[in-house]
Amino acid sequence: MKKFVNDPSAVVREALAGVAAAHSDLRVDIEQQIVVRADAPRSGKVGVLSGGGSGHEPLHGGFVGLGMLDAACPGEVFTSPVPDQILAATQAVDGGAGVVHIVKNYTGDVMNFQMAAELAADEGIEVRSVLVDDDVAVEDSTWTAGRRGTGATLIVEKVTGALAEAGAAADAVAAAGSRVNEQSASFAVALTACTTPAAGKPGFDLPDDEMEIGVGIHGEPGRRREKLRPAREIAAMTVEAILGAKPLAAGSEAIVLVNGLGGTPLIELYLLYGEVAALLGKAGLRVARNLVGNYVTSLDMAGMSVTVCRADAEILRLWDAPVRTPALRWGV
Amino acid sequence: MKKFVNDPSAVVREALAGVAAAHSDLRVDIEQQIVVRADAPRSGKVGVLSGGGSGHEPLHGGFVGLGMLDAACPGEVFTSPVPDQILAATQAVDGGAGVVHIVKNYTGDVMNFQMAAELAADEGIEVRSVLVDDDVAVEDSTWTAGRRGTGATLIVEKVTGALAEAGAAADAVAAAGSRVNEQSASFAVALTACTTPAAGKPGFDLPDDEMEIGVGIHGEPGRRREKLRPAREIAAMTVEAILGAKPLAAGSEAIVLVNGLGGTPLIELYLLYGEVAALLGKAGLRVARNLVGNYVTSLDMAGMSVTVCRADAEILRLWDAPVRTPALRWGV
Amino acid sequence: MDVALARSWIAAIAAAVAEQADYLTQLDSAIGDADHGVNLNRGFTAVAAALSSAAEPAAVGDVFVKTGTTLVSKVGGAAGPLYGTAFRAIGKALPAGSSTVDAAELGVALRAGLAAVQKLGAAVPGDKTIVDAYGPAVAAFEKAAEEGLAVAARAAAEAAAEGMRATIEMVARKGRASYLGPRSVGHQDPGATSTWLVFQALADVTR
Amino acid sequence: MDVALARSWIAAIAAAVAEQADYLTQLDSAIGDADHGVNLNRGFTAVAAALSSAAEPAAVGDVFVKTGTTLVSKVGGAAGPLYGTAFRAIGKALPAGSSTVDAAELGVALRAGLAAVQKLGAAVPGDKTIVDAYGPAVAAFEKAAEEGLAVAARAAAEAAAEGMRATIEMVARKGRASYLGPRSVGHQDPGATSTWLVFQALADVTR
Ligand SMILES: Nc1ncnc2c1ncn2[C@@H]1O[C@H](COP(=O)(O)OP(=O)(O)O)[C@@H](O)[C@H]1O
Ligand SMILES: Nc1ncnc2c1ncn2[C@@H]1O[C@H](COP(=O)(O)OP(=O)(O)O)[C@@H](O)[C@H]1O
Ligand SMILES: [Mg+2]
Ligand SMILES: [Mg+2]
Ligand SMILES: [Mg+2]
Ligand SMILES: [Mg+2]
Repeated sequence: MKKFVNDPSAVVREALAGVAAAHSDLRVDIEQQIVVRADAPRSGKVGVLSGGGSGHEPLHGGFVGLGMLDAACPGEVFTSPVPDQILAATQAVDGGAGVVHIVKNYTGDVMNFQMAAELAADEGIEVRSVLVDDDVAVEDSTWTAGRRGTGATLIVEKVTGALAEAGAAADAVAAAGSRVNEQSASFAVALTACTTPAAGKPGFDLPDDEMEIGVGIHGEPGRRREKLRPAREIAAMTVEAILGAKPLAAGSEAIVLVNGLGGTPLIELYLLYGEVAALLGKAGLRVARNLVGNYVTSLDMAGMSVTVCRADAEILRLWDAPVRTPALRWGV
Repeated sequence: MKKFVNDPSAVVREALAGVAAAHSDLRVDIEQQIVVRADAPRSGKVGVLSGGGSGHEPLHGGFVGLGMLDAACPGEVFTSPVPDQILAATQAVDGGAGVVHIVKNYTGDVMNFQMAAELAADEGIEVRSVLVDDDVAVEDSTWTAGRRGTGATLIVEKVTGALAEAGAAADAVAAAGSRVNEQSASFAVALTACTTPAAGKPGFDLPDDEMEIGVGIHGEPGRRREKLRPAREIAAMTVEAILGAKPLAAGSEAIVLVNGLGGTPLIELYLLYGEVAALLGKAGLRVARNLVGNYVTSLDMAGMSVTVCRADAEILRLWDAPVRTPALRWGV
Repeated sequence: MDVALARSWIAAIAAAVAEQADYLTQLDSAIGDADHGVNLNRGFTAVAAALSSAAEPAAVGDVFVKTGTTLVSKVGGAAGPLYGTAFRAIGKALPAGSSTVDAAELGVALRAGLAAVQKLGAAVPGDKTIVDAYGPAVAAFEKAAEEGLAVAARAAAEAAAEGMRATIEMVARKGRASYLGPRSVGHQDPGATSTWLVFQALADVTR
Repeated sequence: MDVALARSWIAAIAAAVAEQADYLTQLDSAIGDADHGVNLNRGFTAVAAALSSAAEPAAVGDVFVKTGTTLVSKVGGAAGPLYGTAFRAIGKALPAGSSTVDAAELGVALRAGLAAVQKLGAAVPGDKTIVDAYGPAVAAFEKAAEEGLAVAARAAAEAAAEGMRATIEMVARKGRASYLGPRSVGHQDPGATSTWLVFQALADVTR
């Protein structure tokens, strides 16, 4: 296995040690595996907390800081955090105004956050949850686990974080997060599988001329496999899937994320962004804001996802609000 | 070949189209292949320009903006830009106070920039050049091409850009850049080779349990090949090579960059940063500032480089100065 | 089953999970995220440590509650809450304070564990989950309970194995494998497989 | 050599470079950055276009100056300035305005091209570069010049081939291959190889 690691089972803790060394404005509890804003808890401010399996960096630890998350609780690689850990993070950011949990829709994440919310309630902390399920590669259904949470998580975290920073109440913060989620759709394509440190080998084999369509961010295979095609056609397929699945009305404004899954170089992501922006323009959407880079990753997977969020004036205002985190920074 | 591209020979231009679509505060000339700050040229301000082969994104185009580069001229993948192109960029940022070229020490880059500087002189534009040659994996010698320019380029660009923004004269800007270069050392290790779109296959084969030590950022093999070792030992070897090659005196402050070569996930880079910071601390250096991420890349190569720059108060002040570019942003 | 036997069961599960960790992870790699074996192994290693460091519990139920609580706080993912809640429910359904329980009582408790899993995860038979091995196992255990613990345990293990194998042909509707839709067919469910290990361990220690 | 022959030579180089582009890139992949064939092919494609679109130049020298100027502005990397400067120097060293040049005059011009390459790149023989094929080629050309262009060109091509093969054993001291130090031994230099193509093309069109 080709990785810069010492002991596969210590990767998350050792990476957190690096985060602690690198970012003096974060408080990192390596044992509990939580990353907290140095000034948390802020009395009267709603705490915004997110978490999930590791391996998606900079999500979530890289988004802790002014104007975004108050804390992140990274689980083991691709494994949701455990209730105790989430509770500890919840307590660390509780300023008396309640805490909002941002939870990606995976069975494990949902159950562990649910248990943590119950434990927090026992401690007198009010928790609101925002469930993110933006990945339209998966069909929505009450009979299944439903859609996965992927790229839109970043937008939900940015918008809720900005609203909480501005002093909004927990209900309003959670409602804004849910609104962003409802108005967002994502779709991903992979060119290679990723390798978890524990497994030590790629999750699946993909011939040199094939791609996986509709993958998630956990190294799982996608919905189907196809022959590799030019970037332009992949972009078209992606945009079509997104616009086909959610009513992102023509004439509206959008925040667009062209996201690398970890192993795809920026030059390809920009090339894709050019294609995606042109296609969305043709469909009548105005791209008001964009982000191109590796933000919601799947370890070393070569691949990309596109997220489109229909954005009204409030969402754009919150998106533009100052943010100072390791991975996202503007206005301060 | 597993890449999101359309036509291998059009990758750079098509990626520039994406850059143009994504960043409204940059002016992109796709035909000439130059990226320029929207407000350039600024009368009386020294223009700071950098360029080199593509494939190292976000270097250099991602560092164009307030407080850093005024323009970048990306060549084809791993191929230095041509004199006409560099001249066009030089003219685009000439505000009458001269232009500083930041040139990484590669035969091709040096010659093409040299020719462009001569053409610029013919047009009455004074050009100063800062040569970056920080890669201590290569031995320094007047009989060879000398050391390569790698990670320190980012620090040179940041510091010169800040100084030019503050209104300094061309000589002072160039001198500061050269000082950063002299006080910087870098060393890189790769776990895989990279694949250029034109070649379509990896530059070299590397068995699953081996690494290349002392690689550059152009997919070339390194100085030697060894069995893969734990991250801790790789970090130690890297820090040793850096401290052994340049007198970065104990007791001084440093800017440290732990940089991914494109295919290495952030979780590994943070893990490495933890190791590197501890080792530098033991050696008596105080890490005053750091950057962890993919900044000076080699397409999809899995690997990392460490750059240490001994930083005095002036360098730190210029490092901290406001910057607003696609890939580096703070203070504004 | 007395306290010692309860502890042996848990120890046997821990040993089986450790031995089969790579296999479980490999199954999870095909239709999930390649961590099921790693997760359970981390959890049961912690359980084994917790049980051996703590004073001998007075009641059989306490062994299982402790097991479940430890799993919840160490495993994460889907398996942590599901197995954790199951063992906590099993422990709590046993007669409070009893230092021995009979097969019928254990059958009731196992049924309570299944109910807890289904309440938490909302999976029904045929969804290609833990439930597809756990459900048949409990039914077989209950049916054979009057023939004694050893017989009931062996029947449960066999039924779990059969349920596990039946997941191969199922289209997943819960858990990560559900994202694959029809592509999940042809792969054995990792969670159903670890459930079989749990019941096989019971058969082994009661033999 | 008249203007038409000069153009044929450049056309033959362009054809050879196009045909051998993958091979050149492959050589550059072993000890460089895998772009030499791509770079030269882009350059000579542009040269061919420039020469065919422009009006027939009046002088032989103009063909080479145009070739060099186009290479400088299209190739980039090390090869662009080096080959570009070489052809510009060759063109400028030929008698101004002459529509035909003899072998001796061409020999002088080729020597001027070599000098320009060495002035720009500072490589000396043995550094594992273009110079190691170009140097022997010019020397052989000069020596055979009085026997006429065809003979001189053939001698130059043979010497270039020998010089090219000799680079295999050299440790690179210039260009990217120098970063590999001793690991550059055992690989033929891409630039020396393309230089051989240049002289072989001359031999082919003058045969
Ligand atoms: N809703 C559910 N009910 C019952 N079992 C489930 C459910 N969702 C998932 N599982 C089981 O969990 C197993 C995966 O566990 P694990 O890999 O540890 O967690 P994760 O899916 O979070 O990575 C699946 O094989 C499946 O048997
Ligand atoms: N200083 C030099 N003098 C002469 N030839 C050189 C010099 N440096 C490099 N070369 C030649 O250039 C070739 C590489 O050209 P190319 O791959 O196009 O450029 P780059 O090295 O910039 O990628 C080498 O094989 C070598 O023959
Ligand atoms: Mg998991
Ligand atoms: Mg090159
Ligand atoms: Mg799993
Ligand atoms: Mg090259």
